[in-house]
Amino acid sequence: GPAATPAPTQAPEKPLRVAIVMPSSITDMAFSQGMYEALVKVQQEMGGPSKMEIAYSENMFKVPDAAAAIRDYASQGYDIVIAHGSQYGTSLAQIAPEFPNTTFAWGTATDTFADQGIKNVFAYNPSAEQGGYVLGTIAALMSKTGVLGVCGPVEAGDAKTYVDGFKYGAEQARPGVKVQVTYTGSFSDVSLMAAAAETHIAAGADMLTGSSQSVVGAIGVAKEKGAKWFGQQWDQTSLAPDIVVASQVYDYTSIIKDMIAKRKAGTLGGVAYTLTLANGGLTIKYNDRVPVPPEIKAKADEVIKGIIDGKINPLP
Amino acid sequence: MSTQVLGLDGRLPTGQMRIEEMRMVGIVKRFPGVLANDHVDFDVRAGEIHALLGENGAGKTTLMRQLYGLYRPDAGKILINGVEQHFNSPQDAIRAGIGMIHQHFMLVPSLTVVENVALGLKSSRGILLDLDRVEKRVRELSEQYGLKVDPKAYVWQLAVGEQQRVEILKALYRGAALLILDEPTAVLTPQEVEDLFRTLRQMARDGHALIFISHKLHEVLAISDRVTVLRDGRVVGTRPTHETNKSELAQMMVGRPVILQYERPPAQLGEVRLAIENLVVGGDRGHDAVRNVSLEVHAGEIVGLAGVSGNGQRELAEALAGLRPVKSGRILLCGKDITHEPPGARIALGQSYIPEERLRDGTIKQFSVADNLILEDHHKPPFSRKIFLDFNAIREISERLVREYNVKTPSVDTPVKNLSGGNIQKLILARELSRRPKVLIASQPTRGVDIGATEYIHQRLLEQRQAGTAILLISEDLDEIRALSDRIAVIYEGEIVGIVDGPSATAEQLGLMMAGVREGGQHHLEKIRL
Amino acid sequence: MPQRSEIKRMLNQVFEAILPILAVPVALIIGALILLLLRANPGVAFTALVQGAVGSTFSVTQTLVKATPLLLVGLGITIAFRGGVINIGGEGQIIVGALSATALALSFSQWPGAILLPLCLLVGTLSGALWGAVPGVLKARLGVNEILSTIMMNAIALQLSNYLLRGPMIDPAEIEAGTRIAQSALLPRQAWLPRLVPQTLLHAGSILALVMAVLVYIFLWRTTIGYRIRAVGLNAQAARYAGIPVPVYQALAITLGGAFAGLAGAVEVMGVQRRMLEGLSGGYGFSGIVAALFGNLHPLGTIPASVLFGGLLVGADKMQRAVQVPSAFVDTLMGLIVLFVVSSRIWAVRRARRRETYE
Amino acid sequence: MSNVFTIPVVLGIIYSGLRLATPYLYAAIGEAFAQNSGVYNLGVDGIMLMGAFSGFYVGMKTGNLWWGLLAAMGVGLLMGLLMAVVSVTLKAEQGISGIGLYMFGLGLSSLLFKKTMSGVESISGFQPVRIPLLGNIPYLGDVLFNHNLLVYGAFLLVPLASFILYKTPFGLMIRAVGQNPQAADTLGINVDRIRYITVSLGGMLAGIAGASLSISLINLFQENMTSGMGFIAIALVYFGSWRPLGILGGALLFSFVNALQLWLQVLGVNFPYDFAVMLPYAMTILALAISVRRAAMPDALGKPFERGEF
Ligand SMILES: Nc1ncnc2c1ncn2[C@@H]1O[C@H](COP(=O)(O)OP(=O)(O)OP(=O)(O)O)[C@@H](O)[C@H]1O
Ligand SMILES: Nc1ncnc2c1ncn2[C@@H]1O[C@H](COP(=O)(O)OP(=O)(O)OP(=O)(O)O)[C@@H](O)[C@H]1O
Ligand SMILES: [Mg+2]
Ligand SMILES: [Mg+2]
Repeated sequence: GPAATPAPTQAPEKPLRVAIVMPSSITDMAFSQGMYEALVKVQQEMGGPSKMEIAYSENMFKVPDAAAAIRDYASQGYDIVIAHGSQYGTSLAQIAPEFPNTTFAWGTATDTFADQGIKNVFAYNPSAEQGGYVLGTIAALMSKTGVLGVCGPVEAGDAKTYVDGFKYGAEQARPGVKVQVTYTGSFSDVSLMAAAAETHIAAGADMLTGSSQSVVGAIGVAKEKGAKWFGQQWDQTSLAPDIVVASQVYDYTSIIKDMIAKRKAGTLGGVAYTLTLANGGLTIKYNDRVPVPPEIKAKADEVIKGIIDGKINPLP
Repeated sequence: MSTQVLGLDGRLPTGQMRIEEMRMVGIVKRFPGVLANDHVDFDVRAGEIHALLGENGAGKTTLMRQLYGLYRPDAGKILINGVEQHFNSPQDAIRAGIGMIHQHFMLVPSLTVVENVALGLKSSRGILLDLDRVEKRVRELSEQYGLKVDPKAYVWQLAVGEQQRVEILKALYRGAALLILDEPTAVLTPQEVEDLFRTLRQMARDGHALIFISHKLHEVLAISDRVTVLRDGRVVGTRPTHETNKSELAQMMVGRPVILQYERPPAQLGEVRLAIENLVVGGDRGHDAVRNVSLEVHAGEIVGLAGVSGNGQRELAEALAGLRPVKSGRILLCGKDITHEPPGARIALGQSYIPEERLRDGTIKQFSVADNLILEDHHKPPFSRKIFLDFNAIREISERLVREYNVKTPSVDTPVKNLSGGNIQKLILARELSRRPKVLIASQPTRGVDIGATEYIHQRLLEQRQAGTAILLISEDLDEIRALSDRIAVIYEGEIVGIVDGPSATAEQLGLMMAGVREGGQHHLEKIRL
Repeated sequence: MPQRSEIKRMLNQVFEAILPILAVPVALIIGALILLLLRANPGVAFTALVQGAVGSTFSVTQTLVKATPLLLVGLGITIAFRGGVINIGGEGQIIVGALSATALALSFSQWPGAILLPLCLLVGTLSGALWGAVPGVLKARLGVNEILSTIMMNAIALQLSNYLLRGPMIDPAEIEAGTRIAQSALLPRQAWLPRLVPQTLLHAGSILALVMAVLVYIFLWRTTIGYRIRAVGLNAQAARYAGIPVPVYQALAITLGGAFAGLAGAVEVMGVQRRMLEGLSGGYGFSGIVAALFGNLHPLGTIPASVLFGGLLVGADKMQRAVQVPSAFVDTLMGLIVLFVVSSRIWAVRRARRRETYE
Repeated sequence: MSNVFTIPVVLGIIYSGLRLATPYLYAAIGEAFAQNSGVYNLGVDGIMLMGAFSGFYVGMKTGNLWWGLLAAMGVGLLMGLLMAVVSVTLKAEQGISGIGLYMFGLGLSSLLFKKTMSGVESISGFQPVRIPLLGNIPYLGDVLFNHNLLVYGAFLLVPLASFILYKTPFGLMIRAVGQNPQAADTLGINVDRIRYITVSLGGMLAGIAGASLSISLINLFQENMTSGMGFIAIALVYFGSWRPLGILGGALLFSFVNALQLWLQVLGVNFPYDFAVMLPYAMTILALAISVRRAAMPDALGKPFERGEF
């Protein structure tokens, strides 16, 4: 949807107030940073802090703390309160009815609690497997060794769907390709993640990917050893410009803008967004410094198109 | 201050300058609730052994800790060779030529003898340890002063007597011209005491100044040149040793005449309560510390176990208490085989135990007097009903026991750590005896306890005997053993070398047995006895 | 006269007890300096802190919600420390307590609440106890240091939880929706601990925790078992001589410690989250240690300590929102407070000693 | 899965294991110094984080990794000093002050990171240095003798620490102070000063441990990037019975098993990875449980020293 065009003639409008509660930090190069930066981007588009005010609470990995924060923002009159963590759902379902004039957004999730009669909650969920499939395709075709390494944190959430898509995409693009998957059991253990990347490389992998904030460790190793990297959740090129081939980037700007628009139009919730390649919620970002051979790029575009058209199912 | 220069150039054989005279003047030291030293004057000269006597808590250790720089006096001054000293730490005192052998040894058990000696000293090799060099010097010193010890042994492997020699070596190595010995004989055997005295006399002859603290009057009379008696932190008086005697000193210490001889009615022997059969117990160093020991103790008798320390007494006592596994043989308590039972089972059967290390093993020092009195029987009536403690009963009984056993404490709620050693021992005695034990094992019950309390404890043990308890008295104090025992077993290198009738046993006879019938044993003992 | 000195003594004791709390402002001053460096207004920040902790009914309940697991874990820590064992395994014990309560509630979701609810609490407690018993028995039988084993058990519990929550115990709805969040299904309603104040998270678990604090006090100071645990903790050697089987009581102490952490986990699941999810232990295993030590390792002292600490945590979150400083500031401030409070103990001790000397 | 232990796998395990062990070695040996003198510092993880941040930040700003390392050492030293003031001079309960220090370090490192940097950035860390001759040994040369300086440093620290503890007068004092501070005191050793030195030294080494992550192994800083490594390091001190060699054994066991479990996953050995991840923790407990050893814990560990408390 288009961004709300401000009425130029009216008296100074009160800024839109948006608050977000996140389980990790706004600089995690992954889940939370994705949402936070999207908000900042929308803010800039709208004309800065005078038009849109952003408040955030980061590292709210304890659900009661997050619940308190959500409630606090709502009672302070924030227009939109984003509960950016699937674990916040139960609390949100209790808080949302108390503040019927507030818009809540919850992700990653697919439930807007409409069945509970709640009307002011949006939900959003990335179809991480889609980009996973695309990146898997590119990695498989670019690999010289035919071995790909995946550095997973915990086999759950979008980490799992991404990995499943990546693996499936790779196998479809190049039968016989070997996709090695490891999990460290932690979202934050950078050092073990680095060791996982080392292990993949030692076992022949020349294309690596992974998910969660701890992959920065793996990227460091890939850089040192000259393996290529595929990013997930956030464009990780800046960390290692010479080896990041492409990243699947979660782009929340469109859904944020859409929620704002819907709110202006009087709809406070009830929509479950899915971030997909089709709606631009997911994008594949290439890094110019690591060129992808044209034929592979073409293949990737084809795959993207297939997914958008629904001809390709990114999960087995 | 006149300092008379004796000897050649005022130096000791160790090369250290002599301390001709050390004077403490008007020393005052306060602790929470206690005036530990109240204007104490005290002095010692080169070549002299000056004994310091006093009951538990009289303030002896406190006075000496000030001389050694561990505490700072609240008032008063310390002069060495007429020059006033300001010790802020032991380092200062050590530099001034003072050494101290502490009541509780100050050794690091996990280090070797040489390492303990070298501790804190500058190494001749800079950042590298020069243990070889230290070892050489240790050997020289131990030669010179007759202090036999293996420099390479770990301290935990050493018997107490040896540990004490390490302490003396430490002080000598640091060039002590004045040596303080705080109750150095409390843990020593007659043989070891005699060796120590020989060393001390030689040191005095060489020009060292020595301060000697002991509760044992005969030792003080045997070794010292002068005696100073402290009571409640004040000096009662100073006497040249040859002008005083046991009963005068005892009276000065306690403030009343002390009985040194006990009435002992003949034993009324009952059934065998404790039977030890062919017992073998392992020691800490992998050897058999107790070898094939058999012994019976009847109701109504005191069996004394005499022996030089380190001959298996401790291991035997621990095996009897259930604290150390038995390799073979049996222990029967009131006819029941308890060889492999835990301590609790033995206590339940009516065994009481007075451990050697009373502060460490006998009490929980942060607990109150009352809580310590119920340590063994807290789970039984009258102290508890079901799983709940009965505070009224506990208080009532504790207060009665404190009164009955003459434990000096502000209240039964006072933490035991604030009690003096003698009072702690009385408290343990109160706990163990009030249980009306069938069998009592008493390990060194009066070690380090002043004569007033010793007398008291002895009386209580005899009463208990009259009441029909079977008592095994383990002690290295021959006076004690002879005064109390109906029969005396002597242990040597883990074996019982003989059992003799108590009242008729002579010191000579026991001495020979304790020495494993070694040449000269009789001679040694006579010298100490005086 | 005795009356007056009695009162004076009590006043002194009270003063010594609150002296450490006076250290909090000192830490806050340093916190204020950091805030200034972060270009935030300390006045606004600290007002928000207080408001966040006690400013409204909701914030008070929030403080209590937070204090509840702190208190329960703190009680367990108290028992363990009193028994002379250092239990750093709170995190793991919370997790297994929560996991097992969840598993039970979900497996027997048709059972009536009168049976299911207490049973879930019990099972949570027992599994926490089991998680504590492992290091306990390892220490008792094999002499394995409990600091080592409890740290390791935390990691193991975490992985166990990861495994169960992404596999066997995952909410079927998560698989259906394809979101695959590692969390269990919602517990059946009858296994929810009732809310005490509507529209808040305050739940009956808080009352349970208070009752437990009193029970632990009675247990430690009025029962023979508690007496033994304290004896073992203060002087294991003397306890052994007195016939108390030391290893048994050490193992018992750490097992009980685990039991309380397990209960905290169950309570957190049944009272707050109502489903098992990642990060549920939320560091309470560590902050519970701090609460217990603030409370002088006394069950009753742990009550105000956990409320204080809970309030600080809740208030600090509010402060973060009010002046928009990174959440890391909260950790920094908490660390400072802990350091200052623990350091200030010495003045209380010195004061007590001086008083004894001159009284 | 008969082909698990092929030569490349074993070499891979050794290579990764050595790298994984590096931060643990620094932190645990530092902690061993403190503990041998009677102070346990639970704040290691917080110090590591501060070390990691300052090492990274200074290294990045100056463009000189050595300055970064120096900064990490300095910051670690200061944090150790803080711990010493609190636990030695102010005689605070060591467990709680350590946890306070941990929270402080965790918070402050993130705070500084947030305030000074816009996000995670990476730098080029210490480069591998192939040791002449040894580095050319077939197979082993690559995995053993082609690491960066901080990795070598960690392993050289083991004999160095052993040497200090067991061969120098200073080490003798450390051990004496930890075993029997009263005895040391009566010999004129300044117990508090020794503890200040060891706790600060421990802090400095924890700082290096953190820097080893941020400027030598992973080459970036991220909030809470140690994710509890400091606590494992403390556990390793207990595992190693307070001896550097024992700690080396523990750190290698832990790291090799960790490397092994990653290999098991890579090779597709078919069991839930959660259990693979548990392996190093379980193995560490197990190794301690089956090896019967004399308790070597310093007697005075955790007890503040006060003269006269006999
Ligand atoms: N560190 C201390 N703190 C408090 N009070 C102390 C301290 N040291 C000694 N006291 C008290 O000072 C008094 C004198 O004690 P001191 O140790 O000097 O006695 P002592 O003569 O050596 O006794 P003993 O014969 O038992 O060794 C005692 O009442 C004791 O309780
Ligand atoms: N911190 C303290 N507070 C109060 N009193 C103390 C303290 N430390 C020691 N004391 C007291 O100091 C005195 C001397 O202590 P010490 O350890 O020398 O015991 P003791 O009475 O000499 O017994 P023993 O010689 O059998 O060991 C004792 O009375 C003891 O209670
Ligand atoms: Mg004394
Ligand atoms: Mg004494």
